[in-house]
Amino acid sequence: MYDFNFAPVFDSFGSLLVGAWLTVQMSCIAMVVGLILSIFGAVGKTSGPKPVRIAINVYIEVIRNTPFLIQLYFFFFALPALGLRLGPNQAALLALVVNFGAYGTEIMRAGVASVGHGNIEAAKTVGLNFFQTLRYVILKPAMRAVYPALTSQFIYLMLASSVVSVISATDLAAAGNDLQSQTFASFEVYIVITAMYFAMSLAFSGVFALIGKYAFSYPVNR
Amino acid sequence: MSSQPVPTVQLAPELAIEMTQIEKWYGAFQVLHGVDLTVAAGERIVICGPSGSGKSTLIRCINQLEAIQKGSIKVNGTVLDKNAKTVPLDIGMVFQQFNLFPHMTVLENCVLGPVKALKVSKEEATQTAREYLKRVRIPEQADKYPAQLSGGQQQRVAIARALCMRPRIMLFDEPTSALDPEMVKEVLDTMIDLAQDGMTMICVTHEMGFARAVADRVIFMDHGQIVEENSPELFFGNPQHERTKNFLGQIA
Amino acid sequence: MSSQPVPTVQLAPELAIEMTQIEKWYGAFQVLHGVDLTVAAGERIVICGPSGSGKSTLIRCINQLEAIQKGSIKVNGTVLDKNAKTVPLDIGMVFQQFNLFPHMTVLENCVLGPVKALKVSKEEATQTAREYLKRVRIPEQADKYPAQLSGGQQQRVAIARALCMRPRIMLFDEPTSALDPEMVKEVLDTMIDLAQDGMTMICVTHEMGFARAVADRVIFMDHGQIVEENSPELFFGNPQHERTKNFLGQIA
Amino acid sequence: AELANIKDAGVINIGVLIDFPPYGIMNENNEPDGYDATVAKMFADDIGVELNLIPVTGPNRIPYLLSGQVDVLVSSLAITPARAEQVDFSNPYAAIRIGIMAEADLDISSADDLDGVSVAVARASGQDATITEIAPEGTVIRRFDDDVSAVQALLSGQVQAIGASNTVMAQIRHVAPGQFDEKFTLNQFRLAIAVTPDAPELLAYANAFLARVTESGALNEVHMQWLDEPLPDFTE
Amino acid sequence: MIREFGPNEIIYITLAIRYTILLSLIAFAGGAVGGLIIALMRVSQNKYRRWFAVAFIRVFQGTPLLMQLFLAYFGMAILGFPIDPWTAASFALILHAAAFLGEIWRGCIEAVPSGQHEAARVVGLGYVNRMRHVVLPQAMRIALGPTTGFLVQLIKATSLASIIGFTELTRAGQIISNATFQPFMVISLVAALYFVLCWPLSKLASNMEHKFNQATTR
Ligand SMILES: Nc1ncnc2c1ncn2[C@@H]1O[C@H](COP(=O)(O)OP(=O)(O)OP(=O)(O)O)[C@@H](O)[C@H]1O
Ligand SMILES: Nc1ncnc2c1ncn2[C@@H]1O[C@H](COP(=O)(O)OP(=O)(O)OP(=O)(O)O)[C@@H](O)[C@H]1O
Ligand SMILES: [Mg+2]
Ligand SMILES: [Mg+2]
Repeated sequence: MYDFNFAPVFDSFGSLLVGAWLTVQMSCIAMVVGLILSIFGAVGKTSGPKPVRIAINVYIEVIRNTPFLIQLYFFFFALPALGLRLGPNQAALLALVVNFGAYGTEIMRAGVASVGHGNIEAAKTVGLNFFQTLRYVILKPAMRAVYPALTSQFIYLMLASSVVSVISATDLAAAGNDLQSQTFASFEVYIVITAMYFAMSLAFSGVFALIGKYAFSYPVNR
Repeated sequence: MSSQPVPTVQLAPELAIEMTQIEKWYGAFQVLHGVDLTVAAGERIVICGPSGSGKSTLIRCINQLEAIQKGSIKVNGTVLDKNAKTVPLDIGMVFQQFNLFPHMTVLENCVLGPVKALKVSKEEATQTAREYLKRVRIPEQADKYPAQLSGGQQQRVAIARALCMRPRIMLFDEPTSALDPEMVKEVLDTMIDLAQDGMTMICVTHEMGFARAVADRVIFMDHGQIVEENSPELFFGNPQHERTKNFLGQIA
Repeated sequence: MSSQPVPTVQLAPELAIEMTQIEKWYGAFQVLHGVDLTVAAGERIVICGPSGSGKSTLIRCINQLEAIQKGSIKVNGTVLDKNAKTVPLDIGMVFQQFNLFPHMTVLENCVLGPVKALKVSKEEATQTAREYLKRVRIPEQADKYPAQLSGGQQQRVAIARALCMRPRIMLFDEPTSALDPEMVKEVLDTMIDLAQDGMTMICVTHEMGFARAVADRVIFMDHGQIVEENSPELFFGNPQHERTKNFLGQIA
Repeated sequence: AELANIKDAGVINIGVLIDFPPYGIMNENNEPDGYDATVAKMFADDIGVELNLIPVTGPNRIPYLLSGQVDVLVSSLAITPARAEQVDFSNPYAAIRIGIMAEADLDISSADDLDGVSVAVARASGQDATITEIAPEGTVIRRFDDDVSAVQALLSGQVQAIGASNTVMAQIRHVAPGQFDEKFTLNQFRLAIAVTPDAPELLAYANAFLARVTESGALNEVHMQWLDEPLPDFTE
Repeated sequence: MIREFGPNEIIYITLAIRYTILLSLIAFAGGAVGGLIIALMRVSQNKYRRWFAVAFIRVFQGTPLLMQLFLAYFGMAILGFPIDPWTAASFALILHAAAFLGEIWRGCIEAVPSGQHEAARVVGLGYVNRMRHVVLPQAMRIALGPTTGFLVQLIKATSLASIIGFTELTRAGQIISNATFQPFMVISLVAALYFVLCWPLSKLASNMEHKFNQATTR
């Protein structure tokens, strides 16, 4: 039987916390920026001119049908050849934004579609233009309709970010891997970082529930 | 200012709406077949007819929610641009399904258009909104959300919201047919009240009581055409067309 | 078989439903306040009253869609078990929103209950279903899907589906209020037709024409109580309570 | 597992790398091959059991051994004190030199010069351990999952230097001639067979086996075959 | 020692797709069964079943699949239950898929209007018949789109099984790129292969969602 020894892991717990903090930061930034991207993507895909629609479609299909790992490689190793050199954490962040943007666009599109056509017509009859309608009439109900989908996509993204260590980004999984290669206490490290990811996803679920309660708490029928 | 010509006194009654030879297709299906309709300012018109006859389509064409393929529409003397993306601001509309914005309070619903589209100050818009809410007899509901109101109250909010834009013409598309019997009365009372003000009104409805009480003219549509057109007394008392007679027989 | 007692001839009319002192809460909100209602076999009852007065709740209690907290319900002489998970099979129900199964044809909708719950053979159930579809005058729609039918046709399928279970009691919850004016008539005709057969019927509706034509008794509910109960003539002609008068005044 | 269990089972599971040429490669038939695999083969034959080669990676090879998924590692594992606390090492069967390679015009000649320089290494490798230990505070160590990613980081300009073995450095010279050169040697590592701490007999057997094949010249022959140079002298 | 990136290498990578497909199929088949059970428990009247389902979903949606795979394979072994990689990968992927599918399908079951449950009860159907003939067939239509969508994610997620020694598509790519030092050629090929595998499914999913939306909006 293997002798568990968590002491070396907890001795270096600080380094894991630093990694976890980076994971949280990267995920949050990716979510906010990705969400903005998603909103424009969704609107572009629903009512943009044809070339825009095609471009958005290509973007969505390419990102959704290739592994995140490969997208990471691309942003880190291939972009320098195109003249854009990003550090590992920046490249990871960019990959996360681009990835979340693709999924988010599809989700937001469903949200926009769920806002009744009647509401959009009503907005027209009180004289609102396209952007006003989007901003004041569509956005909030659309977000409310797809809020669960958006938040679970975010959690999925945060967990998927555990592969960014392959391009030497320094997130929680990377901190765990480094600690592992120093102490060789692989199982202890993996158990601890799994628990940390779990704690983070629970915490985020809680925060999202709270945000949902306040931001989207208007009553609806049925 | 003084260099401008003094407006001439109008002899003929001013025309609110002039529709000439309107034709409208959905794809290959023709919904409106050369409809002509003229509505004087201050006139109150009721449109009825069987389901699918094109009533909704007709009034939606008036405020540009639907594009027409042929014919022309003049609103308050101006010809509507067929390619315009916005609706004419002096036409208010009340939908069958209310279409209130669910994430805004009653007051926010009423204030949105005036503030964003008419660029009225927030204070002024709020004051106007409160007046109209009083007018439709639900001033105390101002801070509730639509879902917290009964159907009749929601429809009255929709009316107030349309009025806040201070339109000269109001369109109603079966405003009471989504309501419980008791709530129908509340809304009809509100509408009768408005009619007394001399506002131009076009209302799609099957409520004969309402038609009798306020309509200057009743229009019967079938298959995308205006089949019969008369004063309420003559329309209900002595319908001319076979189709009208049949229809009245069934909804009675 | 011969050892069983010969059924005695009943002197008093057999009771289809006996509700005694029904109380029902949704959480802290009491919907029904000690309702008593007795319906004889073959009797036809119309229930009306303002929205939220508990009409739907009352008839949903009869077939166990809602559990009651106090009182007892006897159906055809048997006391209903408060904790039963299934509904009594000799009660049929027709909903306001039809609630047809959208993934099944009309025929499949009608056959499902008899085959799965009554264990009737498929052939027999199909034959019965076709008869009832003829009865509600849509035999030719048997192989269509609900979405392909008009509202009136859908509601008639719902009636046929309920009849296929060969219930002794039929409950209708505002069966025509989701329909267009023209389709209301189709469904009411079907129901009047059924009433002539002597089936026990309880119907929540505001269609006075229907009430006048078939009801033995009209019941008026308000705030979870039966306020007035009378023959249709007296009920409409000479309502006793202030509340009833008001209500009738508004829906007229 | 202990030697007796392996003999009973009639088969030995040996973990080898397949992404570390020429020690561990995937051959034309897409089977694990290379110096390590050949040594593993000799070892299994010596015990007289069937050989089951299991491909492992740098980061996961020790979990493979400790969890019993392999009996023995012949996976270019360098002897380090930290590892020796987790696994038992045999006597060495190969040696490897690791050094720092960097852009030709970068002026560095010792560990102290690494201050402010970004260095790529394969995570959990000997060079990772060494650089982590000796590099000054300001060194930016970028850890990748394997050597090829580290090399790619160097080639694409994401890092200025790389810590790698002599064989990897040879490959860099091959793909980017003249662009990079070796600045200094970091460390000499002796590579050993690793077993779990609870298998002393297996360990003893492995040492005896290595002594035998070194003595007979068989190991040297294999080393010549894969590395083009004779087996180094481990006694120094 | 450097291999050229030639036909042999392309074939090697392309053939590795069979592990990707096999792993996906196992995960999906097992996950479908588990997901249905979890979904039904999640909408059950019994609160302990509901709690179990919620906890299950929380744990397996709340931790990275990579860690689940690692702990299933190496973790079970050090606890004294050594299992082969197939068992470990199946275990982890199935639990992962069951949690996600359970959650997706719960939503679909709840999307079937309560009027349907009631109408089914009124024609005398018990729980099993109600679910089998009325609720699940309707839920299935709603579920087809999101389910296929998840399948795409699952196919890509099987690449994580390389941590426990599977030479599936991604790992095969790594091996060849290590041997040939041609990472860009390899990555492009691997990405293209994933795209070929996933894109038809994505298309199918969006077509079905589109159809469903049309069917429900009259
Ligand atoms: N977007 C559309 N595409 C195709 N056909 C349409 C569309 N909207 C309406 N129609 C058709 O146009 C005809 C007229 O529709 P309209 O809604 O104007 O009828 P209506 O008189 O208002 O009926 P109702 O009393 O049911 O509201 C109908 O036959 C309808 O099926
Ligand atoms: N599930 C529920 N939870 C809480 N309250 C409910 C629920 N269902 C109904 N109610 C309340 O119970 C009351 C009676 O409802 P019920 O549906 O029986 O009224 P009704 O007479 O059928 O009205 P309507 O004519 O609008 O159908 C209403 O005030 C309603 O808000
Ligand atoms: Mg209409
Ligand atoms: Mg009701």
